[in-house]
Amino acid sequence: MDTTASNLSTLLMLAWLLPLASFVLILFFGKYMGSHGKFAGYLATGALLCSAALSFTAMFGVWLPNHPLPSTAHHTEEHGEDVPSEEAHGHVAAYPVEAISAQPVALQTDHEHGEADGHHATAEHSDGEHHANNAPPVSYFGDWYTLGQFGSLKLTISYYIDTLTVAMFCMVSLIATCVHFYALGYMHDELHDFTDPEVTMSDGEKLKRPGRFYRFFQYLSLFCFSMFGVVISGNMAMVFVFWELVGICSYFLIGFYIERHSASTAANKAFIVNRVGDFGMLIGMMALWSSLGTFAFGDLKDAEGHVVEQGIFSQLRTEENDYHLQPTASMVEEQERVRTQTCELAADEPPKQSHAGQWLLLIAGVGIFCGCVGKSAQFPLHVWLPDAMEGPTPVSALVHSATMVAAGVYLVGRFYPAFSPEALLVIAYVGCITLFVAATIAITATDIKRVLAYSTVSQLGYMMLALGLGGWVAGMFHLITHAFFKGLLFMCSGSVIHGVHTNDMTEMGGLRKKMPITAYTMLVGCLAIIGAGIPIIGPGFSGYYSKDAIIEQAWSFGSNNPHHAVLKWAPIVGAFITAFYMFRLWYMTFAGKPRNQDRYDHAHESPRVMTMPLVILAVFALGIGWQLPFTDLSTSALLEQARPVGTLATSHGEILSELVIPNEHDSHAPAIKWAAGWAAFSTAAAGLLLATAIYLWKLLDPQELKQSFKPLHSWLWNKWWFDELYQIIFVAPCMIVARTITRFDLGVIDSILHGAAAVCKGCSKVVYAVFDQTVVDGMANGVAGVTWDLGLWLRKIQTGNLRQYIMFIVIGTVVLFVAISFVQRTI
Amino acid sequence: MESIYWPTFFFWLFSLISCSFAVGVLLARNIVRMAFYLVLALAATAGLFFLAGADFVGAMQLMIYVGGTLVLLIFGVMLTSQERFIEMKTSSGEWVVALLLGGMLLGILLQAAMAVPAWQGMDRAAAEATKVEKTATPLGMGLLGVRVDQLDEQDESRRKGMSGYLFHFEIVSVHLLVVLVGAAYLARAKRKRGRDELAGTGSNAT
Amino acid sequence: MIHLPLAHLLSEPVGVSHYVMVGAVLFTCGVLCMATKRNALGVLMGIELVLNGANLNFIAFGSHVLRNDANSLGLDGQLISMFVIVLAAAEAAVALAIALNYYNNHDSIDVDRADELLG
Amino acid sequence: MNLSDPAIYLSLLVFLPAVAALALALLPRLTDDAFKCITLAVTILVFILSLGLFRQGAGIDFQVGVAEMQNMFQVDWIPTFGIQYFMALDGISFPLIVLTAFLSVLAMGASWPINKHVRAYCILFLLLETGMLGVFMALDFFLFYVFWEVMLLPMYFLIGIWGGPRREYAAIKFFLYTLVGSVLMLIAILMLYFNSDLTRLDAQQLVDAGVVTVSAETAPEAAFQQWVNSEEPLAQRFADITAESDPAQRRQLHTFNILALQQMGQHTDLFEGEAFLGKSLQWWAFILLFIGFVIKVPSVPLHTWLPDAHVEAPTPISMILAGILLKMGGYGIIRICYPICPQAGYDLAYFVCTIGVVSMVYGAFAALAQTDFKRMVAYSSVSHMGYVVLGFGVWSAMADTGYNADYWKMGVNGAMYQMIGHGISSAGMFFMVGVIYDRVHHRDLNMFGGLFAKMPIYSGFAVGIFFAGLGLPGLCGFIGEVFVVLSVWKYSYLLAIISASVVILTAGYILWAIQRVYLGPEYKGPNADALKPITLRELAIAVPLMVGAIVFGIYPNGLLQYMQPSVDRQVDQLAAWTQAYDERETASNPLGGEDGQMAARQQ
Repeated sequence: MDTTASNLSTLLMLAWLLPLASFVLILFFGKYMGSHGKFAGYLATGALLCSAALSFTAMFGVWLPNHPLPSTAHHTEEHGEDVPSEEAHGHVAAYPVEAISAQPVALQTDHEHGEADGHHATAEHSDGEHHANNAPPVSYFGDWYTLGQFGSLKLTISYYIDTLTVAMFCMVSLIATCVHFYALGYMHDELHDFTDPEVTMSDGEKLKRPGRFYRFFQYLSLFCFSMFGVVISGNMAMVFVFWELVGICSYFLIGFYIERHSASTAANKAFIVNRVGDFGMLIGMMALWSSLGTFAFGDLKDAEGHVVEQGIFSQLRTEENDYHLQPTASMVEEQERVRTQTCELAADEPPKQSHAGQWLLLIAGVGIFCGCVGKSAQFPLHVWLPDAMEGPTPVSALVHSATMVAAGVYLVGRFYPAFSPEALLVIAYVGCITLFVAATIAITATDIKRVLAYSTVSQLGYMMLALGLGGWVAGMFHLITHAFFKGLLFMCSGSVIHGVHTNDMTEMGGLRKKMPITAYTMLVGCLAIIGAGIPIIGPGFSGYYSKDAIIEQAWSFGSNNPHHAVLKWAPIVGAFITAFYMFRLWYMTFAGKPRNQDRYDHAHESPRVMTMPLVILAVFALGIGWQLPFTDLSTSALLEQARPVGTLATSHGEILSELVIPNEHDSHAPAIKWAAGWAAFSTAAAGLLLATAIYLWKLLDPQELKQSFKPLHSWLWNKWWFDELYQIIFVAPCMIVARTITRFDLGVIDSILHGAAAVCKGCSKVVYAVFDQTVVDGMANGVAGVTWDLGLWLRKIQTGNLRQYIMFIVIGTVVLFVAISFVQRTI
Repeated sequence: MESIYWPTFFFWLFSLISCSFAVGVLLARNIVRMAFYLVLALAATAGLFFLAGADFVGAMQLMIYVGGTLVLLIFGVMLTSQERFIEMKTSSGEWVVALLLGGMLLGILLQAAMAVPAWQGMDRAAAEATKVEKTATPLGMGLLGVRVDQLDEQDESRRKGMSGYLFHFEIVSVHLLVVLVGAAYLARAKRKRGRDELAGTGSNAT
Repeated sequence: MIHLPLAHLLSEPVGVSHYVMVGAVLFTCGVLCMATKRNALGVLMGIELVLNGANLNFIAFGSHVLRNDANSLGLDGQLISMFVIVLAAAEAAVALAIALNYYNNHDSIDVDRADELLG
Repeated sequence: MNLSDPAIYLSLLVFLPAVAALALALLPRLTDDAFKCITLAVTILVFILSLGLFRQGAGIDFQVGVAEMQNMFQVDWIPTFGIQYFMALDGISFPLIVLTAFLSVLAMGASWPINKHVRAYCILFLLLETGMLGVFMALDFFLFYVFWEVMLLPMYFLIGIWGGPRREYAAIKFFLYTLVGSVLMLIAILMLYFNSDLTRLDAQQLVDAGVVTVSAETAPEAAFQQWVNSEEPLAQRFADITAESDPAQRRQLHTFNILALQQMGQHTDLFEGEAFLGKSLQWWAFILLFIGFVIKVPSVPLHTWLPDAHVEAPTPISMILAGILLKMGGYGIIRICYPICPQAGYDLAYFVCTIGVVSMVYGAFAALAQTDFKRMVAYSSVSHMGYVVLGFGVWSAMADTGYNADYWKMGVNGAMYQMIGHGISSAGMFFMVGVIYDRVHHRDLNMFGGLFAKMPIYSGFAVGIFFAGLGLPGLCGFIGEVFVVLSVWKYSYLLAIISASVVILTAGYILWAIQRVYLGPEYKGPNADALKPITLRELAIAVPLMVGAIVFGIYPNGLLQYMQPSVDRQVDQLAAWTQAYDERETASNPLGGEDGQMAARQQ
């Protein structure tokens, strides 16, 4: 065991530090590495290649021989996503009728059982083996370096290695290597003096500058280093350190074209929006820190294997408590302290035992999740990601697949045992909103990279949703499959852009003939992202497995929590929209006739250094979900091995007592699988058909559609007006406050009497102008105006058109149904 | 493998026919085809009625709907079928909205249909044991005011409904009469007037 | 061994759910028909489909073959569906009359142009 | 001259600049460069002297891991008032001293562009350095005050003569502000002096106060007896007073000894008598001292001298101002306010923390709105020093946290770290502004742009330093900020949340400034031709700063090992005091007699 631990930590540390070494070398000597630092690219690529080799050695050479996966051979039809404990469900075949009839009954009893158990998780393990909690996965934890120690408090740089860590290392290094190779080709413009077509100087000339080839690879190296750092982190403090580093790398890379104002603005936006998330994360960390006094994920053991310091997880999920989540005594105290601080008057009341520590746990969980919201571009902090397209395409491919956005999902997965059911519900809702909002925006975008960007946001929403609903494996599985196909899609789009020199899909079309490799690898990516596969029995593209797992979990959750039914439907609706916009993209780009003959004529297939990574990634996008023939090795089995402690159980909310987070293995029940599988398949097929009907068969005219949905189109085209909204409610007030503060300072500089007099005079004016004229008059005028506008608007509804009235009736019915299903909770 | 249970087989057959022709009605552009599809869909529905043990209603469906109402409709089609009305296009936007809304509606309805466990059907033995009775007589008696199916009802609260449907039957009869008179009045042959005259005497025309 | 869902599908009796699902499809088709057809007669056909969908539900809920328990509508279901059929016939007659009248007056049966009530 | 004698070594360290200043004044007329070179050499010498303390095991050294005062020496200065020439080092002052010496070298290096009255400039600069070093080393309150004032005057002239267009205004403003602070401090010093009484301390406390020197072998009691019987004038007076048996007749033995005052504040009721408006003497002393120090820090609302002084001061003086002068306020709070007046500190902890948080938010907002580059950096200093005040204030060793001082230790250590980190990053930022100001002679943020293309190396360093200010991990700003912020929740979650929000604003103003100055296609302002790449001299200043920023960012233990024992010791003492105080309070014995106090102390 010890040699395993030291081998693993050494291998991964080397894999982690190699990019740093490459960064440092290029930072100091990049300029001198060949003309424009040509060899810097090779250096960075080589470092990453070594990292990948080390990671795969760690996986196949050390990890798997020591921790073999459990055999899954007898469960072929469940596409390899099973683990031995699923045998508890028996070998049930997928009979539709029986499935439908059996499921609700079973769920009902489950639910009653849960309630009968009362609100305390402790009572729950009487549910029998069906609810048996899983023990912590095999993991290695240790400290490398101490940042500071204060009494019992310790901030360290440490490692936490389990299957997930190793798998993430392999995934990140593999994709990053592909991206590096690809970038060697894509960035060749930077190898000589570069004329930036998008920057016009004041004298009307286009900007000319020396190429910055080596800088690009320098940042890429640092980026990979930071991402590896997040993955290998053994505690939250270290996560935060590398979290910030990932953020700053993205700042550099997004703002790579520093001369472009849009690029530097996008970089700023990315970093600042991420900081907003970090703000929440800091709060969550503080809540954890001051109650638990540790950030460590694992238990620190001494040479004999005795636990010296307990980590977060083992404090929150103790073995005595059957690995159920329960706040520690210190959390209960801390919450009580916060409560007395909040309401001084209530200080004398006895502490509320019912939710002891749960609120604090919720704050910590939601706080940590805030950081993930920022990094993974979840609603409401998703606004930075599409703007991040200002960076070169290899960066987009990296940011959108293996790093940065993956970091957020990864952290949710890593921190998973400490999320209370209520926090998970928050995560699920955020994911749900994100996946829907982003998917709708992607429908109208015409910039090929932006469509993909919004699709990333939407897919991240899927992952968050899955994690929030209790589908840990589903979410992480989708993270990995998505990394491959999204990396592929982005690199394909980069190849297209490289070929036609524009991002605008309205100038493309018919490129299939000019760039076949790109077109067909991208088709693989599209099919993977929509989850194409034969329903229920498989086989399918990688996305098919992960997306079906997510939808199954959503279905399972929806059956347990009828009043959160929207979480059940959102992924299905999302699947429809995803299929639609992805194939819209493919058809617009590759099918049909060229829309811009000039660009078409000059289009060409990319060089081999760019297409080879495409092919490699396409193979993975197709097959990463499959079980390796003649072995037990599959991604989902790996992830199942990594399943965090205590998450294999149905858990009940403490604050929201009706909330049930279902056991993930319940979602493989045939009834759910059948219904969810068909729902996913049919909606995706419908989306694909609609896209085909509009963009390939031209049954419906897109322009006409645009006209008939003008308001909706402009709503989506403007991305739900989020940027403008944030400008109004955050940025502008901030600047107003800032200017006010500056003016306040200057006011103090004046002689105090004079200043006071001036302030008095000013105040009265302000009262007159602002209050009298704006507020009082404005209110009166506003009420009148609103009434008038409302009347005008309502008049428009009365079109006298029979068919629209029918439409309104249908809308009314649907809304009524939804409303009733929500109201049911209160009855 | 168990043997095929034929009622189920016919159920799937009829439901497939009726659903697909209903979709056909929806998607067809030509009004004449629509009418034809509708006939088939309704006839298949009648088959479903038979399968559900409602033989009389099924027969009525065939006679009144398929035989009567639809013939009427087809007359209407023929009377108004000019070239420009046979195919009238709807805009793409409306199609998309309608399909989206319809999809949602369908989703909700299907969800509701599957929601109740008791609706999932009996097992085969029970189904085969169920005796299917002819319903024409009880229906006729019901319309005349006697509920033969509930004569031996012991439950006081249920027996209240035993008075049958005589009153309803009467109302429907009168209603039908009024409606037919009205229809005849509305559709009576009129001298076709020109547009100018119509505009001039608009208030008198109705 | 892989169990084909279809095989099992045919050997077991169907239930109310299945009828209701068929009814739902008919109903939705009818509604969509009403919403998308510009031909007045098309709208009429949509109405017929909607009524049939509803009828199917009544029959299903009243049927002893599908579900034999106390909550069944019994004969009531069939009676109501009979009334529906009769009323549908009447409605068809009147609606046709209206359509013909409209056609006579406007030389059109496009419902989109029948918006004179619009203020 | 025996350099291993602390008295000589430390005196040399402090007064070498002053002596050199005197020599410069007497020297015949030399070229400007010669003056600068001499001054630079002196500062380098001082820096080397301060580095000499790192040699472990040498004749004089600063021992790692020792929490108590080291290298202590005391010489009577004005015996009538018990004023001593009393200096020592501990983990709190030592890093600041090294920082002072370090930044003085760099600031002198940055002084090369100064061409007006060079001799006077050099003299004042050296005097300033003496004042600063003295403040950090003095342990006699009177001596402390003297150094404090010594530092003030040169600064006034440095701003007022070598500053920008509105230099007189800025200098006067700086002077008045600081003077008000000094006056308040003087009042507090006198209040404390006249209420102090050395005879109330027992043997151990006298040893802790440095009054009685003790070697490792002897017990405190024995050393005390030896001291009382010795020939020392102070000991004799002590003996005289304690000989008086009637308590009513007994006189008090006043002292300016800061360590002794700390002992009195923590272990006796000398400062607890009611002074004014129902508040105790130490409450008022704390308020007066705190205002005096907080002006220096500076915290809102007493900060408005800072932007003007920074904007008008020449670049090297800005570096000194931001890098060292601001730290004196923080140093005063940790060294004087809290240990001497613990009860007031305990009562006013929330007030102190609020001041810190308000400064953080206020400074960040103000920085966001500036269009003057230097003003923006000045306001960022206000914001960053808010962390320091907050970190000192988080008195989380309370009853409801079970007197757990760990989080408070973290806060105070973080605050100290932030002082050092900010000393590097803010000095660096001002230097970076100075570099371009020297070239283009304006500081309007909206009239820059594209500097990356014209001055790539400079821009790289500048961006690095600015990121250190932003609190990026791996650079010096991060450690302090994270330590402070993480420690606050245990004291007050509300303040913690507000203070955490500052990370957003910080990112906002720094990134926006970087975008406007360094990024973009081309330079938009006047004097574009003057934008030459960074010179070797400037590089020689930028590189040490950048190296410092990185080293302190990735190797915090390098600093913490010197600093932490002393800080922890002080926090532990205060935590123990808190517990004793709370127990006294619960025993409803508000002022506590001698007996109650003794009982509490024995627990």
